[in-house]
Formats: sequence, C-alpha cells, structure tokens
Amino acid sequence: MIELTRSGKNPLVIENPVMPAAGMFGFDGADYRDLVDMSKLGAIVTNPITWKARHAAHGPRVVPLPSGVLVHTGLPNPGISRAIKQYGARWAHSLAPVIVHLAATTPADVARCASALERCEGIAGIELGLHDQASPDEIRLNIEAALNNSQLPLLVCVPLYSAVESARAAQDAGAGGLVVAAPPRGTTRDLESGQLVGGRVYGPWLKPQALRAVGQVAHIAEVPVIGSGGIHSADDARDFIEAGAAAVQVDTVIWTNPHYLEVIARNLGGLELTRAVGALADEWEPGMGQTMWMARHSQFAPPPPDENAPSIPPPMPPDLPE
Amino acid sequence: MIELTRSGKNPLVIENPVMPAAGMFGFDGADYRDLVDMSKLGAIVTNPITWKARHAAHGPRVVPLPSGVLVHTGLPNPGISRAIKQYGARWAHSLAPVIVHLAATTPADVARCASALERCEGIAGIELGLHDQASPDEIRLNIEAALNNSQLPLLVCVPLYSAVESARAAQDAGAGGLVVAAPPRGTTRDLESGQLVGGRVYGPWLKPQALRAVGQVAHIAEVPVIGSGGIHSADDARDFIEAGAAAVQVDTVIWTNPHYLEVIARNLGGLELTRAVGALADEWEPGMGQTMWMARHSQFAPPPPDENAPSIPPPMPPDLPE
Amino acid sequence: MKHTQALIERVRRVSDHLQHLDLAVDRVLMQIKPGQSLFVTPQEPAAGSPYLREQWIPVELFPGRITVEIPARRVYAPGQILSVMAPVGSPIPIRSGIQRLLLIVEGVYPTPLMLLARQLMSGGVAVTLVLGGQATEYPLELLSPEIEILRSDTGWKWPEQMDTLNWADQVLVLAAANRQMEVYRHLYDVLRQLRPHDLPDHLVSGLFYPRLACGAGACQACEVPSNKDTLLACSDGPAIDLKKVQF
Amino acid sequence: MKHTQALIERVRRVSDHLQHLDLAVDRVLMQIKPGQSLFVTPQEPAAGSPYLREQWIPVELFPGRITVEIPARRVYAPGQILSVMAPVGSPIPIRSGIQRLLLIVEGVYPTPLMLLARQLMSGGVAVTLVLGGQATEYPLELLSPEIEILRSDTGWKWPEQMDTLNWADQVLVLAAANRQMEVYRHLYDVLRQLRPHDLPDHLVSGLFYPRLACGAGACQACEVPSNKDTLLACSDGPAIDLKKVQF
Ligand SMILES: Cc1cc2nc3c(=O)[nH]c(=O)nc-3n(C[C@H](O)[C@H](O)[C@H](O)COP(=O)(O)OP(=O)(O)OC[C@H]3O[C@@H](n4cnc5c(N)ncnc54)[C@H](O)[C@@H]3O)c2cc1C
Ligand SMILES: Cc1cc2nc3c(=O)[nH]c(=O)nc-3n(C[C@H](O)[C@H](O)[C@H](O)COP(=O)(O)OP(=O)(O)OC[C@H]3O[C@@H](n4cnc5c(N)ncnc54)[C@H](O)[C@@H]3O)c2cc1C
Ligand SMILES: Cc1cc2nc3c(=O)[nH]c(=O)nc-3n(C[C@H](O)[C@H](O)[C@H](O)COP(=O)(O)O)c2cc1C
Ligand SMILES: Cc1cc2nc3c(=O)[nH]c(=O)nc-3n(C[C@H](O)[C@H](O)[C@H](O)COP(=O)(O)O)c2cc1C
Ligand code: FES
Ligand code: FES
Repeated sequence: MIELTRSGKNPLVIENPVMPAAGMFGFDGADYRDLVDMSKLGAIVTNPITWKARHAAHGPRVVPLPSGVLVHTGLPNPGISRAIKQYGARWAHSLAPVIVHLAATTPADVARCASALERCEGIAGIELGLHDQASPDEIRLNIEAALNNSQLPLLVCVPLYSAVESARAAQDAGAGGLVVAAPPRGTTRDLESGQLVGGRVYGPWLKPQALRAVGQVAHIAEVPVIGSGGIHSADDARDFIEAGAAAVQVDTVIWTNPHYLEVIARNLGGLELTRAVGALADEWEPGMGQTMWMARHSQFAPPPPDENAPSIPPPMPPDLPE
Repeated sequence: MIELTRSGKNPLVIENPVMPAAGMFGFDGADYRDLVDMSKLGAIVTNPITWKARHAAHGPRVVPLPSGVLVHTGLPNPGISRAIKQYGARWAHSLAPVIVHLAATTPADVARCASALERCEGIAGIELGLHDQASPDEIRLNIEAALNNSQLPLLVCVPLYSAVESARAAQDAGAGGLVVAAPPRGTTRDLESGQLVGGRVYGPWLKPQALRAVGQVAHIAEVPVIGSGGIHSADDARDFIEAGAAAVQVDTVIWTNPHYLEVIARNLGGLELTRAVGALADEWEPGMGQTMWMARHSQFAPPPPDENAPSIPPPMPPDLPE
Repeated sequence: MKHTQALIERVRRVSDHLQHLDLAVDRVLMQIKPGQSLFVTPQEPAAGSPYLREQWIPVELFPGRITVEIPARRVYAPGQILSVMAPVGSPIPIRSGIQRLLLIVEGVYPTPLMLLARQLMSGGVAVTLVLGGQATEYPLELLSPEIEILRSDTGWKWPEQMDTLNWADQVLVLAAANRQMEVYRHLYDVLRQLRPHDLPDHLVSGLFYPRLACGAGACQACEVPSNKDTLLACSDGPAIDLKKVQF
Repeated sequence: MKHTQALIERVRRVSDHLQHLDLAVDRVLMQIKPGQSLFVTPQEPAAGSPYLREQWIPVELFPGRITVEIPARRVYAPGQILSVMAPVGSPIPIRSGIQRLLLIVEGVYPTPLMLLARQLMSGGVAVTLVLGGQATEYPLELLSPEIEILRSDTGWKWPEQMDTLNWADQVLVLAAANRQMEVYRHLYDVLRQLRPHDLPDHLVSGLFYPRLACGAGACQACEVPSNKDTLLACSDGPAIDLKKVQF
C-alpha cells in the first residue's frame, strides 16, 4: 500500500509504485491492452484533458533528438465532457486506478473540469499539470479551483526548471501529492521541414536532471512525491525511490518498448519473486510470447525447481531458425 | 568584427564567433596547442577562477551518461593570484583574445579578482559565472563588484533553468553581454562506486534546452548574447546564431574531439571559403595530419582549382593499408 | 497490436535509394493487410539508430515472410533481429465490387500503395497509377507491368484527367508531407465538382504518414485535422476518407 | 599530444575477462613510454559506445604496432578504425641505475605495469610483483616467467615483506580506486618507517587511473590531492611520487 497523497479524508492509495506519465499511455490505456497487463500497474494516468476540446498542433510534432525525441502535440483532447462520455465507463472498470490529468489552463476551466470529474464514477484522483512559467499565485489559484470543486485526491505535476518553488507553492495551496517533474521544453531543427520546432524533450539523459529535482523536492516536501523523467529501467526507477519518491511515472520508453512499463512495475512491485524458476523469458518480457521463436524455445523444457537458482530471468536463447 | 558586449567605452570585439566554454579548454588553451590552432578561434575562455585556490571534489568526478557525461570537479583552480602568475604571460601573448572566467562566489571575492585582473595585461574581458540558485539581488551585487573594480568588458553566464530572469537581472545591473546558458545540474549513479553523484550534465541532447533559452533571452536582451550548450557541429552552432546569438561557446565535444572546435570556428568564420580546392581532409580535420594514412593520402594530388567546386570539405579517402 | 520479433533474411538493394528487406516473421503478422505497417527497432541498435521506432511498409507477403521497402541509406544485414510492433494502422478500406482503382502519388515514392495494387490486380481490378514530381523517379521495374502509368505535371494535371477520375470507382492519393494538404484538397475539390450530388464514402482517400511517436494511438501526435471525430494517422489511417478531413 | 588514427589488426581473447588488441599505429605513437596510454574512441561508434574517450594501456610495442590489454566485455573487430589521442600521461619516472624494482598491485589487474616490467627486465633489472585481492586473478601466463611473484594477504602483507621493501631501489604501487588512498598511505607509512631519514624522490610512486574527461590537462577533473602543486593524473600521472600526495 503506497499513499500518493497526504493521509486524510480521501487519500490516493496504490499497490504498485509504477505508472505511466501523462501523455504516454492514451486516455484509458486501451491502446496498449495487448502489450501491457494493466493489473500489474500501480495506476494509469490519462493524457492531458482540458475544458474545451483541442486539436493537434500544426507543423512538425515529433522531431528526433540524439537518444531522444522532441514532441509538440498541442495537447489534443476531446474536452472533459466528451472524454467522460468516451472513456468514463472504462475508467470505472479499469484494472488499475485511473488518475485523470487536467491541464491547468485557467482556474475557471480547472473548476469546471474538477466538478465534472467529481460527478464521474471510478476515478482515483486528479493530476494537475502546470504550464512552464506558472507563478506561485497561478499555481495556488488552480489548485484551489480543483479542491473547491472536487473531493478527489489531488496530485500536482511541477515543471522541472522551477520544481522546488512550484512544489512549495503547490503543497502550501493544498496539493495532496507532487509529481516531479514535467519534462523541460526545448527547440530543435526538424531536418525534414528545415523548421525550428519547440516542444518537450524526452530521453534517457533526462533522468539525471529529474532525479536531482526529485531529491531537492523530497527534501522540502510534506506530501508524497512521485518521481518522473527519463526512467528507462527498473534500476532507474529505484534511484528515484532512493531519492525520496513514493512512486514513479514512466515516460517515452513506453513508446519505444511498451512492455518495459510492465517489466519495471513487476520488478519494483517485487512480482518477480513469485515467478516459477526456469520460467520462459517471455513471462518477463510480456508481449514477446507470440513470436515464431517460441516454438523453438519450448524445446528448452523448464528445469526442475531449484531453490538456489538466481532470481534474475534467464536470457533469451540465442539460437535462430536456419 | 563581432561585438560581444554593448558598444561603449570598452567593447569586447572578436573576429570569429566561436570559442570554448569555461572549464573545457584549461586556463590558457596550452593543453590543446597540438590539436587546435588558436589563431582560428574567436576567443578563449579560461577555466573558472576564484579568489582562493580550490581543490578538486572528493569522490567520483566524471560519470558516464547516455550520450553524455556528468562532471563534478569542484572548480579546482590555483586562485586568482597564482593563476595570473602562472598564466598571465601566456594570456598577454595568446593567439586568441582571452576571457577570464570568474566564479561568482561572493561580491567581495569578485571585487578582489576583478581588480587583480584590471592590473593584468592582455586580457580581453571577464566572464562571470553564477551559481544555479543565484537571486537577482545576488547577481546585481556580483556584477557591481566586478564593474566597480575593473574597466574590462563584462560577460555574465546565466544558469539554464533561470536564464530569462537571470539575464534580465544581469543586463539591468550593467552586464555588457550574456552567455546563455551554463549547463544544468543533475544526479546520477556512478556504477563503479555505487554512489549517487551530483554535477553538471553535458551531451548533444542539451542543445534543444539551451537553444530554447537563447531564443527566449535574445528576445528580451539589449546586449549581445553568446549561445552555449551541447553544440557538437557547425550546424548546431548556426542554429544558435539564427536564434539570435552573436557568438557561441563549444563545450564537451572539445574533450571527445578537440579538433571539432577548430572545424566549427573555421566553418562559422567562413574560413572554408578560402581553402584550396582539393585540400587534404586533414586541413579540415586539424591534428589528423600526422597519421600513417597520410603517406597514402598524398597520392591524391590536389586537382587544379575549380571555381564551381562545392565548398564542403571532401570526405576522408576510405582506403586502408593492407 | 502485438509485439514480436523478426529476422532479416535477405537484403536487396533495388535502386540507388531503396532496399528490400525480407523479414522472417511470426504467423500473427501474416494477417497484415495493405495499409498496415510494422513499427520496428533493431533488437541491438547501432550508434545513430533513432530513438523512436520506424514505420516499415510491406510491399509483398509470402508465407512466414514479409518484404518491406525502405530507404537504402541505413545499413541492415541478414541475421539481424528486429523488435516489431504490428500491425500499425488500419487496412485501406476498399469499396465493395470495385473494378477500377486510381492511385495518385505526388512528390514521394508510391511504396505504401504497392501491396494494395498487387493484391487487387490479382483479383482482376484494373489499376492506374499517376506519378508526379519525385514520384516519377520511382524505379519502374518495381511496378507490376499490368499497372497503367500516367505522369502528372507541376499543376497536378495528367492526360485525360477528368476521364480517369470519372472512370475510377475508388481513388487513393499519397503526397509528400510539405504539400500534402494542398494536393489532397485540390483533388478533393476536383472530385466534388465532378460529382456534386453524390460523393460516396471512401471514393477518395488520402494517405497520411507523419513521423509516429507511439504508433499505438496513445500520444495523439499523429492527429489528422477532421471536422468531427479525432482521426489518428497511426490507428485510423494511413488512409483517411477526404470527406472527413478538415482542409 | 597528437590526434591520429589506428587500425585494429588483430583481436585476441587472452582470458575470460581480458582481450589484447593489436593496433596498427602512426610512427609518432611508437615513442610511447611505459605509463603513457592512448585515449581512444571508435571512428564509427556503436550503440552504447561511451561518450567520452577511453584510456587504453599498451602492454607491448612493436615497430608500427601497439598491443593494448582491455576488458573483454566490449566487442571490437579487426578492420575497425579508432580515433586516438596520444600520448596521455607522463612516462613513469625510473630512478637512475635501478637494479631491483618492486611492483605492488592490489585489487586490480597489473596491466598498467606490464610494459614497464618487460622493458626493465630486458635491461637486466630484477622485478618482483606482489599481487593482492582481485590482482591474483590476473592470468599468470600473461606475465613473463622471469618475474618473481608474491601474494599479499588481506592485511596487505606478503612473505618477507620488510626484506623485499628494503631490497627494492624503486617501488610502484597500483590499487583499486575504492581503497586506493588507503593502500597507498599504508605503504607510504611502512616505507617511511623503514627509511626515516632518507626517502629519496621516486622511491615509491602510486599509480592513478581515475576516469578521464579531457585526458589533456584541461578539465582538472583528475586532480590528485597534493600538498603543493596541482597534480593531474592525466598529464602528471599516472605515477605520482607518494611524497607529493596529500593523504
Ligand atoms: C514521408 C514518409 C514516408 C515514409 N515512407 C515509408 C516507406 O515507404 N516505407 C516504410 O517502411 N516507412 C516509411 N515511412 C516511415 C518512417 O520510416 C518513419 O515514420 C520515420 O519517418 C522514420 O524515423 P526518423 O525520421 O527518425 O528517421 P530519419 O532517418 O531521421 O529520417 C530522415 C529522413 O528520412 C525519411 N525517412 C525515414 N525513414 C523513411 C522511410 N522508411 N521511408 C521514407 N522516408 C523515410 C524521413 O521522413 C526523414 O525525411 C515514411 C515516413 C515518412 C514521414
Ligand atoms: C580502474 C581503471 C582501470 C583501468 N585500466 C585500464 C587498462 O588496464 N587498460 C586500459 O586500456 N584502460 C584502462 N582504464 C581506462 C578506462 O578504459 C577509462 O578510463 C574509463 O574508465 C572507461 O570509460 P567508462 O567508465 O565510461 O566505460 P564503462 O564501460 O562504462 O566502464 C564500466 C566499468 O568498466 C571499467 N573499465 C572500463 N574500461 C576499462 C578498461 N579499459 N580497463 C579496466 N576497466 C575498465 C570502468 O572502470 C567501470 O568500472 C582503466 C580505468 C580505470 C578507472
Ligand atoms: C518509400 C517512400 C515513401 C514516401 N512516402 C511519403 C509519404 O507518404 N508522405 C510524405 O510526405 N513523404 C513521403 N516520402 C518522402 C519523404 O518525406 C522524404 O521527402 C524523403 O524520404 C527524403 O527525405 P530526407 O531528405 O529528409 O531524408 C516517401 C519517401 C519514400 C522513400
Ligand atoms: C586491466 C585493469 C586495470 C585496472 N587498473 C585499475 C587501477 O589502476 N585502479 C583502479 O582503481 N582500478 C583498476 N582496475 C579495476 C577497475 O576499477 C574495476 O574494478 C574493474 O574493471 C571492474 O569494473 P566494473 O565491474 O565496474 O566493470 C583495473 C581493472 C582492469 C581490468
Ligand atoms: S503516433 Fe501516437 S497516436 Fe499516432
Ligand atoms: S582528465 Fe581533464 S585534466 Fe585530467
């Protein structure tokens, strides 16, 4: 049992410390249903939702970086009412608790979104996303708007560059928990169009910057902290926990290797301790099961249980079909 | 002629927009004398210097990152007096203008360092480095300390995360020019020692974050801006110029491929336009000349000059010795 | 979508700019339909391999094997193992009873339409392919000899344009990203004028291949502007009925 | 320091954990002396190649060729071209008229001392090598049979320790980074007690191999704590007279 918001009337409690970050996993996780066992995740966080519907940005939206990617989507989403209509039933029956990410556009819109969610069943909590330049006052007004219109546990996701000040403002205004941090923005040249494109930057090299911010925020936080930024392995995730995070959010590795989300969750949830010794690699690389190699793997009959066997999964057999 | 500080009594003027960033090139460039032709650089920026001598940090100081490196040196330097004694003569006779980087520890120390430099010959300017959390007041006090004790042109290097506010504070306090930006700090695990290590993070993926900051600062700057952060090629450097920088500083690629500094400088200085057509690759990959391959290259006699020849350097011949 | 592995069995350079890779694949991938593609990353990436997966488009299917056509500039070798997510996208919807298919390709190679053309022709459908701009540089020997080929000019006109547009009972258009909306809108306008009272569903579709981030429908970065529902190139596309597109 | 290229001519796995690479190098590199090393990065890095250059230590020199000994875990192949900066570091200073050299290696492989041992032995110097901890796992067949080998225990003691220390007219010690200062200080204290009135320069030096950022003396990240001048492992080292080290 991991508390993600300060204990009180309505804490947000999850069973596994691993979840996707907002924007990575769609509005309900259904896009990854064949690749990720959602019952193994601590929660799912939806894509950002606003009061009014928004369309995708114009121009290049996805630009490669060295070991990473710049993404400028423009927060496309159907608006809160249609989102609830489209996804509400699935949220209510989700195998993992659903945290709805609201983009904090204006306090008035946040208020409207929060009261819409308040009337909606089966939502575990709200995560409020701030824009990069949000001032402490703006943070406070948005948080008050959410708290005054909903009893749902409230997480606030702070920008990387102002993580400490924003986290302080957020917890002072009543945030139940903090997500550290939203990825930074950058500008890069899109070689296809020749244009300079601005957007959020992602990659494994983001981890040191985020990890430092988590350490700093954990130092002043009076509420639980969720670490996020560049996590690409279970070891990465553990570094955030060691730095003081109660849980972690996984970002773009979900796009490149969706099953890592489940691998990291199983790993941090201690789930690997229960697996049968000699289990095939694909139990640990979920989704890799239905390949042509499987027939060949099955010739490696699992050895008899051995209590001294190492608990790390065996490597994939290296043989190939002729 | 490129002005790096606001025009006035004492502007800092350079002839090529490319120079190393502080900390990358030593105290006088002598460490790279065999690999980089300093006369081709716009300036050299020294390693950070403080009033008192400082020793290197304890524990791991250099930790690999995905496509990059985390460095935590602890600003080792001999202190301003010994630095002047050791390097002053070479600064005075440097083939490129020397900009001395002062770490802004306290205003009193900055004052002492500035007046020591004021009495020293052949220095083109001072670059003041701020620590990451420097407040606008602190920035102002340090800049005033420098300006009150020296007539030397003053550049101020601002931290990435607070680039815009710090740049505003710096130019309001009288900074002649701005360097955008000092690289961010991060935390990573050193696999050798198992420790978490904090330090500055470098790599090509830093460029989008720095480029964005340069664009933002250029928008509000009333003084020249020097762009810095993750530049690994002439195209990278040009993106900073296009974003509004008057010049650029090159960082860790100097360590991995020292000659790139000169290649970028030649490229942005338009120096390649004057080269003989058919010149050997090693004129464009300085330092690559003394290899065993050279004997073989020389069999490719330069063709007669051709005005229509492309201005990009020819690729290295692919042949290898048997 | 499934996550599987594939083995590169053969690499053939088919032109200066293109190579064909024969991939040994899992049975589940044999269900792939024209329009659907593979989302690929090397099992052991080389330096400079992109961070995100790439979209690879099948041009021929065999039992247990798929041939894809990709740019020649990146080097692959037989024996390499790929991590593959598939299928990406929806099959190109084909109108029932179709007899005459018109394909229009402008400024890019017609690769994404080759599998469809091959399959429909083997079912007796007549296929006409209009190539314009860079599309004319596509190596003709890769095209089936039964395809009728026309060339469009810089004004996107080709010989007997109205006749071919009237003749076709389905039209698919593929254009380079930088002029895509312009080309699709132009063609849509022409067709609406030709059939002012009756533009059936799927009569004319455009193909969309933006760079994909997730390829799964999650990130919404590949949204195609639409007047009604959200349309995603990676899951609703690549073929989108131009009636639904907001120009 | 020069920037040159080298060609991998041969790759030999010499033990479970070590490989020898024969590098065809430029003539300027043939001047390299024991203690100096190469600062290397592949001309075409593979995925996972480190961003910074690596320090490769020569174990044998031939005309136009250098053999280096590096961990077996990274895969290199004959024909690969390396970008090499060299020489990194200063030659290990050897006292004049030396007859008896004592090498002490603790917790790491003795690779960095092999070239020196070979060269001095061929000049008639007697060499004794003390191995402790992980150093004892070094494959003995890589050592010249003329070297006398002793084993130290967990208290850094070996048979007839005082005799060997008294016997030697130069001592070089190499220890793993995590216990380096501890080992070096211990040994320095023992030697100072043995020769309270007379510890000549270079009688006992420690070797320092921190991970290098620039390898050129520019970044100062490799500073070795010293009571007087700045000492850099990459340019003043790897061998530093323990008299100059601040423990
Ligand atoms: C316009 C376009 C056409 C595509 N055509 C095909 C196709 O015919 N077959 C296929 O399997 N996948 C195709 N794709 C999918 C493509 O592989 C990926 O979506 C993605 O563009 C590659 O990632 P990248 O840009 O990071 O690669 P990069 O190597 O960084 O791309 C550099 C340039 O090459 C182009 N490019 C990269 N891969 C392909 C490619 N496979 N085909 C054509 N151009 C490419 C990019 O658009 C870009 O202009 C196409 C993509 C686009 C955008
Ligand atoms: C303790 C130590 C011993 C070294 N011994 C040698 C040597 O005998 N011959 C030589 O040519 N270079 C040696 N080097 C230089 C080494 O190649 C580089 O300085 C650097 O450590 C490699 O970069 P990395 O840590 O990013 O590589 P990584 O692959 O990330 O390093 C992972 C681990 O392997 C170790 N390692 C990496 N390269 C070597 C190596 N070549 N030898 C031994 N351990 C290595 C690292 O210390 C680290 O513990 C040594 C370095 C160190 C720190
Ligand atoms: C097989 C193939 C199919 C292509 N399909 C499309 C397409 O559907 N849409 C598009 O905008 N461009 C398409 N292109 C063109 C690419 O956008 C791009 O112009 C071409 O690959 C050159 O890119 P580069 O110069 O940036 O490497 C295609 C190119 C190839 C080779
Ligand atoms: C050839 C060789 C020489 C080494 N020399 C040193 C050394 O001089 N100093 C040191 O601290 N460690 C030295 N080591 C040990 C390394 O620091 C490290 O313990 C070993 O390479 C295992 O590292 P890893 O488990 O992190 O990969 C050496 C190792 C090898 C293989
Ligand atoms: S690429 Fe992510 S939704 Fe289509
Ligand atoms: S590694 Fe940079 S000074 Fe030694």
